[in-house]
Amino acid sequence: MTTAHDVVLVGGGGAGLRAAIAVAEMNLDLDVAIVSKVYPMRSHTVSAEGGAAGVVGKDDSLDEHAYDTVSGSDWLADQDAVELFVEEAPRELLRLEHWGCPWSREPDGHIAVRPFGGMKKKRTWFAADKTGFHMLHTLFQTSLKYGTIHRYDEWFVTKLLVDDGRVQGVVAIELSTGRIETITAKAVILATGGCGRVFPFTTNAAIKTGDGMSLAYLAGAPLKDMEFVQYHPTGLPFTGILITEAARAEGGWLLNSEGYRYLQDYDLGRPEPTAVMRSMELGPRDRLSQAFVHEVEKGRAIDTPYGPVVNLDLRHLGKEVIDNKIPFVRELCLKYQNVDPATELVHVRPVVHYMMGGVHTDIDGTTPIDGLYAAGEVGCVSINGANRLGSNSLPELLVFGARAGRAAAGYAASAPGPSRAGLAQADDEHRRIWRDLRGRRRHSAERIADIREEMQHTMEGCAGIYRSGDSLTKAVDSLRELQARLGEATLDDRTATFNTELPALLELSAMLDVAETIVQSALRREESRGAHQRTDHPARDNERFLAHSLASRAADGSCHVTYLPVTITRWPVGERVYGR
Amino acid sequence: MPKRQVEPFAWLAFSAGGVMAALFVPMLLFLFGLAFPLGWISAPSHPELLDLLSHPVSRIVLLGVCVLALLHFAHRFRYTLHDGLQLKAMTGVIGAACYGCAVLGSVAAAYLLVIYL
Amino acid sequence: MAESITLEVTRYQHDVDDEPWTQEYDIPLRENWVVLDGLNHIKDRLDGTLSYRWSCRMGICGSCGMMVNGEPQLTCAAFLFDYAPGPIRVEPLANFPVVRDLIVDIGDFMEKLPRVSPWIVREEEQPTSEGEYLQTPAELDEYKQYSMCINCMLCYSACPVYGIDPDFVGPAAIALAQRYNLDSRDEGAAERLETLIHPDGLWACTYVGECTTACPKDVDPAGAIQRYKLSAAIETAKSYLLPGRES
Amino acid sequence: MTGVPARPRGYRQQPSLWWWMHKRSYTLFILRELSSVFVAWFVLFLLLLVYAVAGGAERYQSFLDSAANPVVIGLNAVALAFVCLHVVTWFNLTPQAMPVRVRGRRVPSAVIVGSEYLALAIVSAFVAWLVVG
Ligand SMILES: Cc1cc2nc3c(=O)[nH]c(=O)nc-3n(C[C@H](O)[C@H](O)[C@H](O)COP(=O)(O)OP(=O)(O)OC[C@H]3O[C@@H](n4cnc5c(N)ncnc54)[C@H](O)[C@@H]3O)c2cc1C
Ligand code: SF4
Ligand code: F3S
Ligand code: FES
Repeated sequence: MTTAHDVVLVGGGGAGLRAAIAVAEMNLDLDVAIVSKVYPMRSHTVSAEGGAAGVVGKDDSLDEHAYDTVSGSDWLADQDAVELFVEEAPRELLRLEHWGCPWSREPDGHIAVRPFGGMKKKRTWFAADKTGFHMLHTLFQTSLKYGTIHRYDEWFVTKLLVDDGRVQGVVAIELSTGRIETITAKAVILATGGCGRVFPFTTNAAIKTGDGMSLAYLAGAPLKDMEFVQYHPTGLPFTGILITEAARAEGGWLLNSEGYRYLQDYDLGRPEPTAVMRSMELGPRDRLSQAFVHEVEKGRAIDTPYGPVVNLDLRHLGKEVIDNKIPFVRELCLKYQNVDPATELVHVRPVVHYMMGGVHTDIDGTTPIDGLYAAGEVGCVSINGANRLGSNSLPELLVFGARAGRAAAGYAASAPGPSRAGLAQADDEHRRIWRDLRGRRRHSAERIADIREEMQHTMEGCAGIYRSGDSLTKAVDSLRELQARLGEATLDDRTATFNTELPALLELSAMLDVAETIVQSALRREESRGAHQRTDHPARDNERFLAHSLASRAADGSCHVTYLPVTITRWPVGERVYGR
Repeated sequence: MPKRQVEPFAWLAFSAGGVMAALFVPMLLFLFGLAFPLGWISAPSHPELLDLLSHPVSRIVLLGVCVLALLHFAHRFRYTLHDGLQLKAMTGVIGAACYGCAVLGSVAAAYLLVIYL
Repeated sequence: MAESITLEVTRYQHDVDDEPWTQEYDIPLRENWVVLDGLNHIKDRLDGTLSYRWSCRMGICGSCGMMVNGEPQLTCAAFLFDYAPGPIRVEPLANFPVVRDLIVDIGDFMEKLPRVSPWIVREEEQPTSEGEYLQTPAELDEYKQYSMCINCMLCYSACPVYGIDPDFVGPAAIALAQRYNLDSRDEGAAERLETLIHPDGLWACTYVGECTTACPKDVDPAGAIQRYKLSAAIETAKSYLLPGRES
Repeated sequence: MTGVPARPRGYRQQPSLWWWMHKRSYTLFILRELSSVFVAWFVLFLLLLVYAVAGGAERYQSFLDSAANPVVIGLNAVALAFVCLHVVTWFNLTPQAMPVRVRGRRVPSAVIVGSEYLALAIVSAFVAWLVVG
C-alpha cells in the first residue's frame, strides 16, 4: 500500500516536531507527515534535563557563546555554522517561550539562566531540571494546532527510497498491525536522534539505536565525525540515568575516594567553594570523563559491584536549593539509588551520552542526497566538533530543525513525485521485511540480545573514552563477525500485531552499521582531539586532522573514510584552556 | 462565552448543598435523631421550639438548608446510579427522577416553612 | 531472600486468543531491578514474543505504564524488592483496549487531547524581537504542577468513570487544559470551556480522586478538574448575569 | 493534526457492575456518594419535625415518640455516620478543589481544613445553644 505526502519527517522528537511546525508555518499547502516509532512525546528529547543555551544577558555576547562552542569542540566545529547557531538560538528559545514552554524565571518575570559546563557566561535557559521534557511537550502540543501535520505514531521506518540521487520516500511498518507501507515524499527529513544504545552503559533511551544514521548511510549519504562519542561524567551506576550537569552548575563537587576534588590535578582550575565558569566541575565533558579514567588508574576511585565510581557531593547546597533548582536530581537519586543528595554522597561514573557525529549536512540540514535532510542529534552540521558543550544540543534541535524544515518545504514545493524505480525499491523492501519476519530460522541458538550485548561490550572495551589502534582493529573484526551472526539470529515472534521483536532486530542491524562507522572513523583518526583520545596518538594533530571524517558505504559494503576541511572564520586554532 | 448550560448550576447547587449539609446536619441530626429520643438531653418544649422555628431567620435558613441539601442529594445520587449501576442509557430518566424528588421536596419545604408554619 | 521471583504476565494476541490469559515467568530477583528490568529479562532471555512498551527507563517518557498487582504503575519505577516474595501480577493498563500482551491502545486519548486546545491561544503573537512574555515565578507556579503530565495514562486507568464511560474526556486532558488556562500568557480559556462544559467534559468526573493517587508526577488532575468546575460554573453564571459581556 | 487510518480495536474488557467492590478506595467512594441519600433522609425527617411542631404540642409529642422508635433511632444512627463521612471527605477535598491564596501565598491545606472544622464547631455550638439552651 502506498500513501503520499509532500514532506515526511522521520522522528517526532524535538528536531522532528520543530521541523514539522516550520514546514506548516511556511507553507500551509504542503502536506507534512511525522513518522515516529514512538508517540512523539515519548521521544528521547523528553529526558534532557539541564537546559538550552542562548545568549540573553546584557553581559553576554554572541561571540562569547561562539568562542565557548568552538573551543569546546576542540576547533573541529564549522565556525560559520556556529556563528549562525548562536545567533538564531535565542530567537528559537523565545519562540518556544511564546508557545508556552514553562521556562524558569527571575523574580521580575524575565527568563532565568544558569551556568553550564564549558560556558564562560550564564546563558543556559532551563525549565527546572526537566528542560527537554517541557520543550518536547510544548512542541508536541503546539504541533497539534496544525491541521496539515499528519502523524504516523508508532510506525517504524525501515528504508529510505532513493533513486537517481533523489529521495522519494520511506518504507515503514505500522507496529500496531504489522502492515508494511510505502510512504512517498518529495522531501524527507531525518530526525531520528542519536545512537547511545550502541554502548552498554548509556543515558540514552531504548529507542536511540541510530536508525536514521543507518538509513542514510545505506542510502548513500556519508556519516560525519562518527568517532566522537560523548561520555557524560555523571551517570548513576547500573541504570546509567543521568545526573544533569546543572547539579554541578548549581555548585556540586566531584570527589574521589579520598574526598578530594580531583579535577584540580587535571589542569581544570583551582577548587573554589562555589561554581566557577569554565573551571573544575564546570569544565567540558570530555576532559572530566578523561580525568575519571586517570583517577581509576591511580586507585582513587571507589569500587562498587557496577564498576568504579566517584562521588558527587551536593550536600553543601542544602535541601532548599536542591528542591528549587534540581528537584528531578533528588527524585532520581532517591528513587533509583536510594540516596538523598541533600544529605548523602551520590555515586557517579562517566556514561555514554551523545553522538557528536551524524549524517553529514550543511547549515540547512541538506545532505548530499537531493531532498534528504537531517536535523537534531542524527545530523552533524557541525557545531559540536569533537566535543559538544552541555545545553547546546537542545537549541541545536530547534535552530537546525527549523532550518531543515524550511529548506525541505522550499524544495518540496517544486520537486517531482516518486519515480518508478523508487517504487520498485519499495517493493523489494516489503519483501525483505517479510523475509526477515517469516523466513528466519526458528529457535536457532543465536539470540538478538546476545549479539547486542557483545556489540556493546566490544564498543565499550575498544572504542570507549580511550582507544588505540590495536583495540579498534580488534573491534573491526568483532563487529564483522557479529554482522554475520545477525543473519542467523532467531525471531521467536512471527506475528503481525505489535511485534516488538522485529523492530529490535532492525535496530540491532542499524546499530551494527553505526558501530562500524564509529570504529572505522576512530581507527583512521590518528590523533587525540576532544572526545576522541588515542593512547597511541595522544597529541592533537592539526596538520593532518583538522578535518571532518566522512564515513561512506562503498559498493562492496565496506566502510570508506574520507576527510573534509573544517571551516574556520574568526577563531584560529588555539589551546583549550579551562580554569585559567 | 460558555453556552447556556444547566450542568454548571446543578454543580454549584450541589457544592453549596454539600457545605450546608456538612455544617448544619451533624448537630441537628445528632440532637433530634439521637440525643432527644434517647433521653441524653431533654427535648425542648413545644412552645420553645415553635418560637424558634417561627422566627423568620430560622425559616429562611432552614429552607436554604433543605433546598440545597436536596439538590446536593439529587446531583450526587444521579451520578451514583449512573456510574455505580452503569445506567448510561437511562441518563434522562435518572436525572428526571432525582431532580424531580428534589423539586418536590423543595416545594414541600417551602410550603411548610413559609405558609404552613 | 529468594533468588528469583515470579511474574504473572498477561498475554494476548488478537488474531489467536479470544481473551487475555496469564503466563508465568521466573526471573532473577535483584536489588535495583524494576519490573521493567524483569520484562526485559524475559524478552531477551526467555521469550522474545512478549510485547510491551518502554523507552527512557527513568520515569519521564510515560511509555511503560502497566497494572502491577492491580495498581497502575510506571514499571520502570516499580522495584521488584517492594513486591517480594511475589508473585507479581503484570497486566496491561485497565480501561483501555488491549492491542497485544501488555500494550494498550491509547488512541482515544491522543484523539481527545487536541480537542482541549493544549497550546497557547492568543489574539496576536508578539514578535520574538520584542522579547519574552514576562511571567513571574508566582505566575509560573499557578500552572507549573499541571504542566508536569507525562501522558502516561495511569490516571485514566485508575479512574472508574473513564472505565464506565469512555467518552469522558478524562483527567490528564482536563489537567492539561487547565495548565494552559492558568498560564498568564494564554487567552484561550473561553475556547477550551466550550469543549469541556459538555456533559462528557468536566461534569462526568465525580471526584473519585483515584487519578491523583495514581499519578506518578504529582499533577493532581482531580484538583485540576475541581478547580476547573468552579471557574466554569462561575463563568457560566456570569454569562447569565452579564449577557452582553465579551469574553 | 489528522489521524492515521483506524487500528483494529483491541480486546476491551467489559467494566464489571461490581467495580466499586474491587478496591477499598472505590468502595469508600461509593459510600461517600451514598451519604447523599442520608442527607435527603435528614431533610425529610426535619420537614416531618416542622410539620409536627406546626401542628401543635400533641403532634410534636407523637413525633418525639416515633423518633424514639428503635428502628428510627437505628436509621438515624446510620445516617449520622454517613453524614460524618460526608463531612470528613468534603472538608478534606476542599483545599484540593479551591486553593486559597492570601497575599499571593498559597494557604497550607491544613489551615484550610482546620478552619472548616472550626466553622463546623461554631455552627454546631450555635445550633445546639438555640435548640437546647
Ligand atoms: C539524559 C539526557 C539528558 C540530556 N540533557 C541535555 C541538556 O540538558 N541540554 C542539551 O542541550 N541536550 C541534552 N541532551 C541531548 C539532547 O536531549 C538530545 O540530543 C536531543 O534531545 C535529541 O533530539 P532529537 O530530536 O534529535 O531526537 P529524539 O528526541 O531522540 O527523537 C528521535 C525520534 O526519532 C524517532 N525514530 C527513531 N528511529 C526511528 C525509526 N526507525 N522509525 C521511525 N521513527 C524513528 C523516534 O521515535 C523519536 O521520535 C540530553 C540527552 C540525554 C540522553
Ligand atoms: S496526569 Fe499524571 S497519571 Fe495522568 S497522564 Fe499525566 S502524569 Fe500520567
Ligand atoms: S479518578 Fe476520575 S472521576 Fe474525576 S477525580 Fe479523577 S477523574
Ligand atoms: S520507560 Fe519511560 S516512563 Fe518508564
